Amino acid sequence: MNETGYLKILKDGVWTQNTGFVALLGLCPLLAVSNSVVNGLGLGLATLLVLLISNVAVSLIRNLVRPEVRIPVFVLVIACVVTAVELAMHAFLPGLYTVLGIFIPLIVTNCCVIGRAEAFAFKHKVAKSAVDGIATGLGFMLALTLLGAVREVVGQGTLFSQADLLFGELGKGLTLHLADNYRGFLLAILPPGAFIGLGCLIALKNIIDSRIQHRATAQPATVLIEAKS
Amino acid sequence: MIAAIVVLSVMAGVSGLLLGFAAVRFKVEGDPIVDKIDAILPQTQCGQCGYPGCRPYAEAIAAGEADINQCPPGGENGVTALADLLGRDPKPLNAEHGVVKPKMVAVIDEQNCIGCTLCIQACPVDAILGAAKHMHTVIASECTGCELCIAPCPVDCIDMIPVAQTITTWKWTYPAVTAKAAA
Amino acid sequence: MSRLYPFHGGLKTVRHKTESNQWPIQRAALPHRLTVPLRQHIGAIAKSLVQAGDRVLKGQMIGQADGYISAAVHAPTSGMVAAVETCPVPHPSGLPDLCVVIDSDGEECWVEHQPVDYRALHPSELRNVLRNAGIVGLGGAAFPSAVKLNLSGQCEHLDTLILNGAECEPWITCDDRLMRERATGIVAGLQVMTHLLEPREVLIGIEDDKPEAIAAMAEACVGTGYQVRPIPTRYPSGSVKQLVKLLTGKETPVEGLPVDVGVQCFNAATAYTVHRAIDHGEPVISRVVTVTGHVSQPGNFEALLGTSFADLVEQCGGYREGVERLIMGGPMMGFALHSDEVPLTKAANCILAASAAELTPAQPVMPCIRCGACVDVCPANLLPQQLYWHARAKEFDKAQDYHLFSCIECGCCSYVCPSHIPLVQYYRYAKNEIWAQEKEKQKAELARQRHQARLERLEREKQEREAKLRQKAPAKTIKATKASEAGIKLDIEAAVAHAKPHPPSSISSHAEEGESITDYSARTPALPVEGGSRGSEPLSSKQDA
Amino acid sequence: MRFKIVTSPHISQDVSVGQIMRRVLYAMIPGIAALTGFFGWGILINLVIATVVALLAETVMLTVRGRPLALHLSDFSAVVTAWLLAVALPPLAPWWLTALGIFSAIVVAKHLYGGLGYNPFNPAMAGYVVLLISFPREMSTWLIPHGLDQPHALSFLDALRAIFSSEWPARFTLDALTGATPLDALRTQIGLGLTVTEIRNSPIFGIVAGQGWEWAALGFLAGGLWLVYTRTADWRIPAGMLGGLAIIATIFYLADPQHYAPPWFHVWSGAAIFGAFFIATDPVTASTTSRGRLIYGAGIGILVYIIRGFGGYPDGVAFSVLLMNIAAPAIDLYTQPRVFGARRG
Amino acid sequence: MKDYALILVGTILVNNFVLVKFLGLCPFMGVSRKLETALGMGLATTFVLTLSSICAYLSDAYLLAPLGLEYLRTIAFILVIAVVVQFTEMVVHKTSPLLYQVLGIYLPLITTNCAVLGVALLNVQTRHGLVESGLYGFGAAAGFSLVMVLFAAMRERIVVADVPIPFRGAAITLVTAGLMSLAFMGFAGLVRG
Amino acid sequence: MKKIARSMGIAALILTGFAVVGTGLVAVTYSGTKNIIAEAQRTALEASLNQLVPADRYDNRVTEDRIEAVAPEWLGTDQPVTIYRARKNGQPVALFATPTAPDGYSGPIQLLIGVYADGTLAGVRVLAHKETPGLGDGIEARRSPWILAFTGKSLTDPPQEQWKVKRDGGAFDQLTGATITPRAVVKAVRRFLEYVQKHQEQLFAPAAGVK
Ligand SMILES: Cc1cc2nc3c(=O)[nH]c(=O)nc-3n(C[C@H](O)[C@H](O)[C@H](O)COP(=O)(O)O)c2cc1C
Ligand SMILES: Cc1cc2nc3c(=O)[nH]c(=O)nc-3n(C[C@H](O)[C@H](O)[C@H](O)COP(=O)(O)O)c2cc1C
Ligand SMILES: Cc1cc2nc3c(=O)[nH]c(=O)nc-3n(C[C@H](O)[C@H](O)[C@H](O)COP(=O)(O)O)c2cc1C
Ligand SMILES: Cc1cc2nc3c(=O)[nH]c(=O)nc-3n(C[C@H](O)[C@H](O)[C@H](O)CO)c2cc1C
Ligand code: SF4
Ligand code: SF4
Ligand code: SF4
Ligand code: SF4
Ligand code: FES
Repeated sequence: MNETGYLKILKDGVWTQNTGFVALLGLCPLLAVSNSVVNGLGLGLATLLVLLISNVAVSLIRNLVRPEVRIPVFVLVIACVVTAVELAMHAFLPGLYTVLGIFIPLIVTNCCVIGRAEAFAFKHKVAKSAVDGIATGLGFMLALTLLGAVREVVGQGTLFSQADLLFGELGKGLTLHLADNYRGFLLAILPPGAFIGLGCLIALKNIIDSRIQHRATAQPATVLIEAKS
Repeated sequence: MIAAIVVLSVMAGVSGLLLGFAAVRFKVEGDPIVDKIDAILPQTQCGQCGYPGCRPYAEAIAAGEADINQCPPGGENGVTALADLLGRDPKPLNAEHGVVKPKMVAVIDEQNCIGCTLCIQACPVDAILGAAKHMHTVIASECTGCELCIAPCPVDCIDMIPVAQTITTWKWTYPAVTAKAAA
Repeated sequence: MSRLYPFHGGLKTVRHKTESNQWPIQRAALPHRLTVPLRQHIGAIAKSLVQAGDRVLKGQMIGQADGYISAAVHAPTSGMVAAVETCPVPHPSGLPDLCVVIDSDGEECWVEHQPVDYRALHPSELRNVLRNAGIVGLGGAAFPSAVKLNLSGQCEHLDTLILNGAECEPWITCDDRLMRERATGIVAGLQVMTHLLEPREVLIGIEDDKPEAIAAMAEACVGTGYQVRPIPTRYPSGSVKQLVKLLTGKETPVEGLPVDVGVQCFNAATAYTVHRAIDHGEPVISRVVTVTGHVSQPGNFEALLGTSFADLVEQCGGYREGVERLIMGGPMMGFALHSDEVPLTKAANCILAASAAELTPAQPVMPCIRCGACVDVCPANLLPQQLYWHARAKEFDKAQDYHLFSCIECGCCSYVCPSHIPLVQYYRYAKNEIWAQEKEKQKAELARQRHQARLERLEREKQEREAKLRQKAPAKTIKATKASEAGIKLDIEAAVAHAKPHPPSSISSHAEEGESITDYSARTPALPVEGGSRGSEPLSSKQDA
Repeated sequence: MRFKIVTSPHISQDVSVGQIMRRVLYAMIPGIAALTGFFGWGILINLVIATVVALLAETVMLTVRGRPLALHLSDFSAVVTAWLLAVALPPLAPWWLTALGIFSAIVVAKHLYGGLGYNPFNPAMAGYVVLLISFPREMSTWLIPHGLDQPHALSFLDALRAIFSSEWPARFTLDALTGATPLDALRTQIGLGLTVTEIRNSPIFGIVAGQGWEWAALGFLAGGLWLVYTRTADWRIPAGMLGGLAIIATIFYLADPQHYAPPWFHVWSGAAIFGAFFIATDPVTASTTSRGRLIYGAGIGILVYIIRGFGGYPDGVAFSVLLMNIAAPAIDLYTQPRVFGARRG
Repeated sequence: MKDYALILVGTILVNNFVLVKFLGLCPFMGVSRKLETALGMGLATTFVLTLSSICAYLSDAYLLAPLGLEYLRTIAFILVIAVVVQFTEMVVHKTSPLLYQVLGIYLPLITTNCAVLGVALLNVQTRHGLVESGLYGFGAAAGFSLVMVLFAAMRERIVVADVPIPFRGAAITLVTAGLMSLAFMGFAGLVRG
Repeated sequence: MKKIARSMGIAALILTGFAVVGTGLVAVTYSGTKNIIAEAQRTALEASLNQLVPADRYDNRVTEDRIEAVAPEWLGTDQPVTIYRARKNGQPVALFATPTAPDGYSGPIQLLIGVYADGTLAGVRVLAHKETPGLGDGIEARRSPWILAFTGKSLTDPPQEQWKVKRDGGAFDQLTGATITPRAVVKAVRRFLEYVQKHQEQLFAPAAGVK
């Protein structure tokens, strides 16, 4: 099995080392913005963009930077990228911009952005860094969207409400109402629901992982038994 | 636009000055963590961790090259202690590096020993006594049970035997087991 | 009445004293074979002075104290040494220990009695007499008494000498009977102790459910100035630190001993053995033991050390139907025995044959609900539930932060725990682990030093070799060292490779050698170990060290 | 002869967790009786629903986790949780509300942590708060106690129907049956600028506190005192809590008697007595040291007052208990008793 | 005076940064394994947060705002923060090795604590003055430290609880944080406005 | 010493370099998006105003025809409140403002109110509030139609003394289980209407009156 290279980076970023579920980085936006799918998707996209650009940028400049100013330079680069993205969102997705509020500039301190810059982009070539940025971003977006979906469904019984914020007029039709006169379980939308929801998703991931592992190890185990008998 | 660039470059410049100053004035000192890690390792010097001795393994851990669960002689307690020291989550021992075994000591079958001194050279803690062409003995109290003397012996006269339990080495066991038996 | 200073916690337990305290102490029959363990005390095992085939006289020393904290062992009767070998002994592990097995000749032929006038002897000589008489604490700990009778270096002047006649454990009545019947002997022994320790006052603490013993002791004390103090019946008032607090109001420091606050404490039976040793020249070869519980006729026996428990039970008319465990000591602190074919030792004050009726039925263990009942009863003022919590999680450091080592293992916490958690065992386990880890650390440190020394030696040798080579043939040097370096590297690599788990084939080849392995284990002597008991006597952790 | 090897002590007191829990249930009976007397069958129906759901949830979780069923079901802790939560719910709370609350309590707050003994948060109160913040409307529609302007009692069937199908008997309107609880009334009307005396002239107030409510409190006090007497609950927690509440209430009352209700009103109102003896005393989630329990109790009392007086909720027992649950481990850490023989000070 | 008290109560309890506002969660989850580390992190954060919110205020009020460069806030603030953090590290290192032992290792982690940038941005958003900015920063950090220390004490207990296997580790920690946040909702309404 | 200076210099240079490049890029983006943003903000504002007053009822740029008013007793806040005016052919049509209802259940409630020049309400919306979710938040248009009931009402319809919730004997419904929030909103709307009635002239004064 050859898992090195791009595929592994992708798998790590999206699943094995998922920032939201495993590394527990970037928790603030993850929890704060995931009260609906659309919010989650929006911030996820923005973060993905920032991650991609900043990873590429850091990878490009990695030979120019001295260790003592490494962090400030990264921070500076990321801050510039974020500001540009922020301005763009303000211009083209004003509704979403208002909803996400302070969490757009806070992408700067999203631990996973600087974390990837430090841990990956700084040590790898541009192409790999780009893939890593995309993978990490996708992973983060996955976490955001999943959590957003769970919270939205449980909390208000809808999916893709306010999709127009992201997709414009087109999005208005996207909203799904899952049950008529669903009373809504406010807890899911309120802060405690974010924590508990993420906790449950992580537990779910653990269960899936252990199933996978179980299946993987099940085979050799039977071989052993056969060998014995 | 010009104002923007000027303001930020000034700020960045000042920061740079400060940080450059800091970088030289406050160089990072040596890494005391290695000693702390080494103090936890059992000093069996057996090499099961994949490093030639405990200290190299300690250095590897400190450098982030080795995981904390590679030392079977240290057992579960060792891993927990390392995890505690390094602020990580404890994990089970990596079976690739062997499993926890009961404490053993080496014993040389004195009838068969040809006095080749190879085991003496292999023993990392000088626990074997003897001179060339004379029968060798293991000082049981110094032997760490690392098994490194077994392979070199040309006549296979060294055996590892479990340390026998006596009243003085006996320990109360973890109660869960007894509790279940009682229930 | 002078005042008492109650300690925190403690319990009113069931008593069960009347089963055995209604009859005088009986002399147990002389058995045919006596198995005398060489380790009946805290400290180093006694050195055997006899071999199989030797003839011994009653009272003859057969094991010599080995070091300061150790005690002599004597032949309980005259006869032939059948063997010096490991035999089952009363120990929670059920493991055997080195014993002298004596086949009695039935003649009870004494060595010469050598009573001494204690007033005439120098204190250190007097202590030697006691040491040679094998006197250890009979209150359960079996700590060599001579050590406790030596104040030098421990405290300037002793305020109080306490005679512990509390006997707070349920079922046990041996001290009760002894005090009733041999009060003058006890007081005589106390006088020897007083002579050695010169305390300002002597207090005798006896639980108030033993009015006869109190009366007898009070009578025997007339004219001595010793005061008998009835104390409330509350377990564990017999525990030395609690008794000291109760009688004097002084708290023994956490890691200290009563002497640190100017108090010393001895068991009543210990005082009696002192009297026998000094005034009659008899070493400790017998003791009074309570045999009680589910036996036909419970009672107290004065039995020779080495008599098997089975014999003693036989003399009580045997077990009644339904005995499920045999306990040495009381039900609160005693340990269950694996077999009754074990010899009586100095520390054995009670043999309790328990049936389901005497015990509370085993109940399933539930999680701790943090109810705090254990906190209320803990005489050491600990937080037993926290100790448990950390011991269970094997967080030994934290357990120590909660003063694990202040726990006297009295069992009060387990007694009241509604979740029926075997708390005390967790504490014993944790203490044992900590000691073992400590030992391992020391061993590791030693190994590190030796490894270091070896590396240095190798380095030195290499340099010397190089120097020599350089002198001899400068041209070859480089090659040679390279080769030798490579050799060393190869060695290490081979070793590392070897250390990796064996492939299955090599495992099977090891299995073939299985026989020879067992062969060896029989031949190898036990590893040298420092003296010291593990866990069975909590109070001694300092003395131990 | 083979002997059983068991470690010491070999004897023990004859108490069990199940017994302790059952005592709590017995102690609640007088209070529940009073509540039923004033609020009707709904209380009892809630109790039954809660018990059934709790046992069901407990069974499912134990089965999933592979734990011995009989052993843990017979510890009665789930029933205690169920009763405590049920009593705190409005009498005609729809069945799903009760079920959801119990689910949150037993599954999330208790079994995710390993079940009995391991939960850091009081399960009943966690369940209660989940409901309170998710369904504030349902949670604040309390019935008006009997004996006020409401001579007509809801029959058992009416109550059943109201709970299971949210249908109210046509005879009554919702508004006629329900009303603000005394604490709620006090809170909102002080907000309107009325004085305490004016407010307490309203018929919903009785001798010391709310009409009807005060008798329930008396019932719970009796049961609670019995719990303390049997040492099922540690006296320090209720003492600390009621003491803390009374002291802070006294301070404010003395400062401005027209704006702040008197201490006896606070102590006797809402869930203060009930909470002090039955909820704060949950041993699993409270502090376990002696001093810690006093502090823990006092903390709850003070928080209750703060939330009642200045916060957004009419009563704050549940929140205060949860907040002090958070602090309990830290309190324990800093209030360890002086070990026997340790130096003083 | 009352306003200042309200700011403190508001930031520490009602709008607790971690539990309600969702800022600074990564260190909250990452450094709360042990009580001592939580305490150290709390102290370090309190210091940096107070200082950096003042510095950020100053740079905004006297540099960016007059020049109409508000859109550069993020960049400017993060730069200020990075410098404050490093500068603090430097000063502490120089003046007190002891303090460095306690705080030193946490300082670098603070740059990426989004509470720091969050406070700076929120200060601007709510138009706080100098003193208010400092207080707001201090309150936020005090709230952060408070819940962090309590959380650490809880976690020490939870790690040894019999938690179902899928929930061991991060999952149960998050659930605990959730229940804490639930409890903190009790403070809602304490500070109006 | 020299080493320090060198290190400082290099660090400063690197940082400055990146700052110049980075800021340059951002500044470019900014100037590129500045107008779009302003435009987007304006459309957003207009969209929300148009919910109350249809766009074809006026022809001026409402977002630019505005004044600021400070009137704590009437508008419920110490802060200046922006008032937008809609005109057709220069004639006053309606005005919009964002007053506050200070006494909500858990804090102030920010409203958006539109009033026609004749004093009838074009509509009321809630911009920001902290009321209890599930209870007081019924005042949001997307949760319940309650707030729509204001449309078309004026100080005379219902009569002044009926400007209360039903429980207090007025004409407006309360929300089930929550009286306080609607009470606060009704009161704030009435106050604003009174304010408009009193200051009609100044409020509609032509753009010159912009403060
Ligand atoms: C819980 C507990 C209870 C004890 N009860 C007694 C007792 O009742 N009588 C007694 O003599 N020693 C008792 N001991 C032992 C004493 O603490 C102490 O070791 C003994 O009195 C010292 O005297 P010795 O050296 O002569 O044995 C008890 C110890 C513990 C830990
Ligand atoms: C005896 C008793 C009296 C109560 N009195 C009131 C009350 O006066 N006002 C109120 O809002 N709730 C009252 N309740 C309900 C409790 O205050 C509340 O529902 C719950 O027990 C505690 O939750 P809380 O403190 O978060 O509101 C009462 C409950 C009981 C058991
Ligand atoms: C937790 C909680 C939150 C509440 N939130 C609100 C609210 O946001 N708005 C409101 O008007 N009433 C709220 N109330 C209800 C008020 O306290 C009060 O009972 C109600 O306004 C009285 O109205 P009623 O006469 O319709 O019952 C809340 C009550 C509780 C218990
Ligand atoms: C005195 C006492 C009070 C209790 N109070 C509560 C309570 O408030 N809430 C609860 O869920 N369980 C309570 N229990 C039951 C039990 O402790 C609880 O279910 C555990 O928290 C579950 O682990 C109580 C038990 C006792 C003995
Ligand atoms: S496995 Fe452990 S004992 Fe062996 S050398 Fe490595 S660290 Fe030392
Ligand atoms: S004697 Fe053998 S097993 Fe023992 S330490 Fe030396 S090399 Fe290792
Ligand atoms: S008595 Fe048992 S259940 Fe109660 S706190 Fe102690 S250990 Fe826990
Ligand atoms: S056994 Fe230890 S912890 Fe338990 S009550 Fe006795 S002294 Fe306290
Ligand atoms: S994202 Fe906020 S601290 Fe990491």
